[in-house]
Amino acid sequence: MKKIEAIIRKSKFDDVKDALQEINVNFFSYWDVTGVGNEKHGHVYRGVAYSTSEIQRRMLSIVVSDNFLEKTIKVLLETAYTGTVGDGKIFVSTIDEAYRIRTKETGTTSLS
Amino acid sequence: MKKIEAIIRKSKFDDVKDALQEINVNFFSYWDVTGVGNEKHGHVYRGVAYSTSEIQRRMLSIVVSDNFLEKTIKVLLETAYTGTVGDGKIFVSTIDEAYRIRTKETGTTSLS
Amino acid sequence: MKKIEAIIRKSKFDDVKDALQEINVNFFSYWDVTGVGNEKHGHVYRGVAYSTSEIQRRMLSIVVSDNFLEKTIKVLLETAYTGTVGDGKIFVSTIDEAYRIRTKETGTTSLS
Amino acid sequence: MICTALVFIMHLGFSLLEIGLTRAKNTINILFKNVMILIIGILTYTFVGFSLMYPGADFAGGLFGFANFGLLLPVDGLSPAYADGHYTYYTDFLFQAMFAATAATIVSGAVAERIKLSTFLIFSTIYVGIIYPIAGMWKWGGGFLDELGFYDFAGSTLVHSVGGWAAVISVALLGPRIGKFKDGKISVIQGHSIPLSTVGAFLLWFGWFGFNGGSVLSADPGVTSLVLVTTCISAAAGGLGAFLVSYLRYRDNDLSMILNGVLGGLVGITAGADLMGITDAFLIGLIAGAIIVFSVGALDRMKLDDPVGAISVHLSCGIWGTLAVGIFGSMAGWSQILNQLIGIGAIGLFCVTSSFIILFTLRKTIGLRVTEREEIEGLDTHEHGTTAYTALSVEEG
Amino acid sequence: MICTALVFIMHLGFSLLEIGLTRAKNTINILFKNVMILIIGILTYTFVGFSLMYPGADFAGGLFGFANFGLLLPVDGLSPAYADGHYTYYTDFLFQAMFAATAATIVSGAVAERIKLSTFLIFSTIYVGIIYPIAGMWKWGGGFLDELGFYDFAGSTLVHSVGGWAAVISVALLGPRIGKFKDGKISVIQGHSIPLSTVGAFLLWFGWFGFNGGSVLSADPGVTSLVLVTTCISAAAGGLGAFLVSYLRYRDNDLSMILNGVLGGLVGITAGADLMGITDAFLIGLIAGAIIVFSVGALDRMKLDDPVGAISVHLSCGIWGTLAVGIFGSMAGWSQILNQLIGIGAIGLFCVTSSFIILFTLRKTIGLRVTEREEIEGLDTHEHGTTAYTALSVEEG
Amino acid sequence: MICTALVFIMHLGFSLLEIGLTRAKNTINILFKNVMILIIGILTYTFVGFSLMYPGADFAGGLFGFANFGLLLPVDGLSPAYADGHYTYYTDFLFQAMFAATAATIVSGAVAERIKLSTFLIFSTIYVGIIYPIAGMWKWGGGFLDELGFYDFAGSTLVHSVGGWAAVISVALLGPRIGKFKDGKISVIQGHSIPLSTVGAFLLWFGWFGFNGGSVLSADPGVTSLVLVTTCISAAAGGLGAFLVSYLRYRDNDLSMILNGVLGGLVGITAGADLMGITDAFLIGLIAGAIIVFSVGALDRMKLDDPVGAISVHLSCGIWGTLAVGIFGSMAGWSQILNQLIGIGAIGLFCVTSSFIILFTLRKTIGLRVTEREEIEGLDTHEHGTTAYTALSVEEG
Ligand SMILES: Nc1ncnc2c1ncn2[C@@H]1O[C@H](COP(=O)(O)OP(=O)(O)O)[C@@H](O)[C@H]1O
Ligand SMILES: Nc1ncnc2c1ncn2[C@@H]1O[C@H](COP(=O)(O)OP(=O)(O)O)[C@@H](O)[C@H]1O
Ligand SMILES: Nc1ncnc2c1ncn2[C@@H]1O[C@H](COP(=O)(O)OP(=O)(O)O)[C@@H](O)[C@H]1O
Repeated sequence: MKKIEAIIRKSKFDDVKDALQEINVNFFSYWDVTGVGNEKHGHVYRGVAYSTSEIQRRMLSIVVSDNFLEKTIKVLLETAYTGTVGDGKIFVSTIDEAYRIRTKETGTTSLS
Repeated sequence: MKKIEAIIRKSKFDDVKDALQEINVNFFSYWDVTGVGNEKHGHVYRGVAYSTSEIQRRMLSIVVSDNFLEKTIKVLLETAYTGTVGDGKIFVSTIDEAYRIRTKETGTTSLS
Repeated sequence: MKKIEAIIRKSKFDDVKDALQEINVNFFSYWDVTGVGNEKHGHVYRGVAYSTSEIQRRMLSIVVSDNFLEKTIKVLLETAYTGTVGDGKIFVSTIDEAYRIRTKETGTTSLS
Repeated sequence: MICTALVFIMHLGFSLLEIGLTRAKNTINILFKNVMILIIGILTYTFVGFSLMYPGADFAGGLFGFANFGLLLPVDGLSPAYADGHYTYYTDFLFQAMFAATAATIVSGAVAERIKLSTFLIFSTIYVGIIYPIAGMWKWGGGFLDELGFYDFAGSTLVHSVGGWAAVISVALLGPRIGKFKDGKISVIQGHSIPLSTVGAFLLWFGWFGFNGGSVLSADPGVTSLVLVTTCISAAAGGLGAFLVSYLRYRDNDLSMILNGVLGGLVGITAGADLMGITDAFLIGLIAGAIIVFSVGALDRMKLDDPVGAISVHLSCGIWGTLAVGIFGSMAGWSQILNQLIGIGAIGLFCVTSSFIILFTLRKTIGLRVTEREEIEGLDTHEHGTTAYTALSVEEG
Repeated sequence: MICTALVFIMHLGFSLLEIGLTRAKNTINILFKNVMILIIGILTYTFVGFSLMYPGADFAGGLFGFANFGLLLPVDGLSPAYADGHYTYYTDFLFQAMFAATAATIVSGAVAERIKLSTFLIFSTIYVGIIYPIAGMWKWGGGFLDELGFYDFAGSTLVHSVGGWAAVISVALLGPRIGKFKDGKISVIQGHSIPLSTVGAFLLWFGWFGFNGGSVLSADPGVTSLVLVTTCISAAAGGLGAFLVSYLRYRDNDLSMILNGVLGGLVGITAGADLMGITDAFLIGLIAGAIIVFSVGALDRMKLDDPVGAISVHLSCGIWGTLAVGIFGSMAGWSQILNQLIGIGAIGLFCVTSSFIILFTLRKTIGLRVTEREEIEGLDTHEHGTTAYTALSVEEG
Repeated sequence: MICTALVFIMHLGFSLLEIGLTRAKNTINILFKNVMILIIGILTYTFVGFSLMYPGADFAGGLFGFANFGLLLPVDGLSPAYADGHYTYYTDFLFQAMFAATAATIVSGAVAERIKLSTFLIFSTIYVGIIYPIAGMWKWGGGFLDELGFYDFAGSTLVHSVGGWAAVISVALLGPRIGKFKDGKISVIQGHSIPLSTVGAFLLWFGWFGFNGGSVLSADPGVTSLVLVTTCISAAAGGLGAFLVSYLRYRDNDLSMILNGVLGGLVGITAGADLMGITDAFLIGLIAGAIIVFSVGALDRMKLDDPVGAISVHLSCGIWGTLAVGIFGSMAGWSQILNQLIGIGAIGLFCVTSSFIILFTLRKTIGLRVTEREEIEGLDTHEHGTTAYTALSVEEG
């Protein structure tokens, strides 16, 4: 099993969610993070112009079985894309074991 | 060392926390996430009935030494349980190294 | 590639960020978590004195290439340090793959 | 004079109600709009509107009249002799100026979260500066509706419907917010803070004491106290009506609906607050509350996206309240109903036409709507370069 | 009439104070309760309460009287001649109606976060519609306490204690919130927004200008101004008292305590606001502030869980204020103290008994408390199907 | 009397404006300060200030006079005969007491997020109890400035500049917040809630109806209505001015600047609200709005860190407003400008000197600033042991 952590634009979230739904990845958790990266935003506050690289992003954590990995990544890369700096990152890591609390199942069957 | 990520019902958090305390796992970090999964909630808002699968959950991140792993999982499976859809998941992954900033200790002694 | 998860004092965040910038680690994501650990805070609320170990922390998630790992850890250990209980933890784990959504690059070049 | 202050605070009420029922990413934009409306409203009314609305005997026709630019203090304007000992020229003006901005604020709620700031400000300026005073003059300025016998005590039609009609037209021309009607289904876009909305509704109710109470204009304690009682009972009944209907229909204790119901009751009683008895007021409010619930549902089905329920509250209940003058209370009767209908129709036609023309022109020129990207990412970031809330989480340790 | 509006806004003050001191998950529920109380309060008072409270000479006994259902405009009700040139029948009614709902709002605070919505609404209806007017009639309606010489200017006992007693009984019958007293230890359940509470307290203070100022009823400038000064000084002294005591006792600058102290000072002065001098008012407030701190602590130790301090503010300080009429100011004296004690006792007995009977009946029938699951997960999700705040974080990028 | 209540609510306005423009971690601290200032202000003014400010003919010199401790009811104080039939002694006192605390509240905004609570409270007590009344006495108490012909209707100088000068001095002595001027660059420290600030500004505007309206003191409807109109127009023009200038200069629709502009317009008109015509008021406001934008920029460049813009609003616009009395309206003329300048200078000198002495002494003794750690971690945790918002996220599932 793999954990996919995707850091995407908040404005792309709805599209990503719908696309994941279509490939039956309708189980994940998300929360909002602040991202530091290449993208910069210029602002003016009370007459002081400033630019910040701290931008609100949404972090999605999706644990999938190995054979779902590829297509999930593909969907993410496609739907979170705008082409401008700041589209975000996807990180993949390994999960040793998974449990569904309700049924005490383990392994890939516990994921969905 | 293992990292346990548990996604549980917020209403079960107090019970889980007390139970972890009893087995001396009184060090972890948590934050609130939105979960997408099997559970659905029906709502009415200004006359429009709708159902959403986005439900508030609490994410617990607990790094434990290998010999604590089993009993921590056991406690989590027991105390976060209600038996209805949406009880949540537990994911286990491997941690390569851990540091306590205050003492610069590494390894399992740095965990508690 | 390695993922560094650092749980630090919020009041140290600005220092840490500046120090990371100096070693060119200017890409990471962070969010606020509640930490349970050794540190306790005493409070009085409406005449009831109580002490809690639930303290606001900031979680930094930084994915770096293997040869950046050591110096990033070093900077974190130094700048997040105050010497009093509750300075926080650093956890390192392995990332299997990384993607930059904008360019579809993978591997270490996608990190910065 | 106190009433002026109370009507003033209604603008805060509107603003809070509106931001509470919309999303956090557009909060500053909405506040900005409302603050600017108030500023523009007061200033245009000073320089143009008041003279258009109350041209005085010398300049008025039945349909249109204009006294002069700016304010011109009449001979005895500074002493209460101006109005038979009741109030002064300036008191009169300021009270009216506070009313004026209301019409635009109503529109603001309906078009929230997608209209271009500049477009909206231009529209408001024209509407508050010219359209509203002309419509108002037809009745309050002694125009043809007044002669006809049309009755509108404090503006169910002259203020609320005037705003409401413009709201309908702009919502229709603008289209719904992205995501509101997905694949033909009605989605829910929740407001971000019910407490703020509740505060807003309370302040509106509070301000309405001034709105209706002050409209007695004479400060005659008898009539004023009656007006306040009918106002209050109708508001309460409106809340009750909305509660009952929405509970029976949806099995849901929906606070935002009750708040809309209270406002509906307030709008409903406004046309005849000085004519009604206790039971009349109760019934008017109760029905207004029910109308709200049905109207909100109907607008959704018509794919008119009104985030805060402004059309239901101000237009539907405004019409109902105006009609109610012919149904309940001391003026009831078929001929009055007819008069009321003529008034509603005339004002409606005028407002619909004029706001259509203005908005259509604006659409062809500078455009009505923000870009899709701006809408999705939030107007605050794009038009104001900042966000309403930063770092709500509190630092510790 | 203005005072009516000010008293009205106190309801907003109560609501905000209450949601600020409770948890976010129950916010809508609390707002819903408070809005409904206001609506129900106004309506029942219209149809039943006012006649019960002011039966007038023809219908009254010393203990109980009833004029008629609904409002019946007396012959000269619309002119100020109704009350010797001071105010009209309707002004009088509306002002009283705003008071009535207060009694239930006080209870609302104490039972927050665990009472069943329907139960609470039924209880409020009965309490506001019947119990409160009967108690009020004993004094203000010319009943036996009035004949006795009991003095309560604006309701330390008649409004605040009436609410406070019901609060004690309901808290006792309901039991504490889950988690408040764990393993015999007192836990802390923090409110979710101190700023909202502060706004609430300010609005209450603001409204109190109307509450006490309006209770002069005659609008005599001399007495009214004195009343406002004593009210204000006592409020400030209440805040100071609470600050000093809580600082000395707990070494803590606790804002919520100071806010309670201010309210305590306000409640304390209410019974004798027109009798006191500057120093009297200062002392009454100071002591009220101190009482608050001790009372909050004592209730906790008695395992009575009152999330917002309603009992301390309204009951403890209500009693203190009523007694203070016999201790300070122009009516001071042993016989007056006795009269005050009789009044406190009579009203207390009546309220305790009646609210016990009502609540006990409700407990046996539909139940008082929500289920454990509902309480833990929050009343908003369960009773209202939504939450107060959504997505506070702001979208960008 | 109503005006007193309106001025009272301004304190809530100040508090909200201030917490909205500062960070969440210091919210309770700021609210605490503001509540305590109000309490202390009312009490010290009762016992010392009023007698210092209005010593009455028997005790006054041109520079300094003192009647007696506490309030001493004059012979006819309870009847309106006290002031030729216009208001009573107590009304007068309470209205003035509400003003007094304002001066300290202004300072509070400027020193927010870094001053020690105890230091600030001591400073406020002295400033409100002694300095403010002495300065006020020079003009309103019949002192030498009054004899000179200096004019200040409702306190552009006597209230706002008095606060503003103290704000400058304390900001200079305190130094900027950590992180405001990093490596010689001006950083941005955003406030945490624009909506709260907007509510604050609205309430201030609302309260200003009472502030200026009440300062007519005679309740003469002619003058009062004029005053309200000029006040309102100047406020709107202030907002417009700030909007135009900040848009042209920074291409930014900055709401917080507009809010400051509105307040600037209000402060600007305060000195001559009863002397100006419509156009005068408009120009005064417009210029005040422009001044705000430049002043905020200038202070930043001078490395004076004023989180809420208090100095720009109250001092810059206070001076402007006082001068404007000599430039616009019925008193305009070179000799009046001179008189105004003398007044501004005299009061400025006095306030600067006295606040420097007090603050310098405090710095040497108990210290002005919290420790660096406290500042970074937030004053709420350290001085109040709690945080303003807990668990804003709402529980479900
Ligand atoms: N190495 C990293 N570790 C963790 N988060 C990262 C890392 N690099 C980028 N991010 C996240 O991805 C977001 C987008 O990255 P950014 O560099 O701005 O754009 P792009 O990916 O288009 O070059 C950042 O705001 C940050 O949240
Ligand atoms: N594969 C997954 N990856 C990440 N989070 C998951 C995953 N599956 C479930 N979750 C989280 O667990 C929560 C509960 O899961 P759900 O499917 O609703 O119930 P159950 O586990 O009882 O079948 C979800 O709301 C989501 O937050
Ligand atoms: N094993 C763990 N897993 C996850 N988070 C941890 C763990 N141990 C500590 N933490 C986090 O680190 C923070 C600081 O730890 P604490 O024990 O209080 O201080 P110290 O590290 O100085 O002993 C905690 O508040 C918690 O958020």
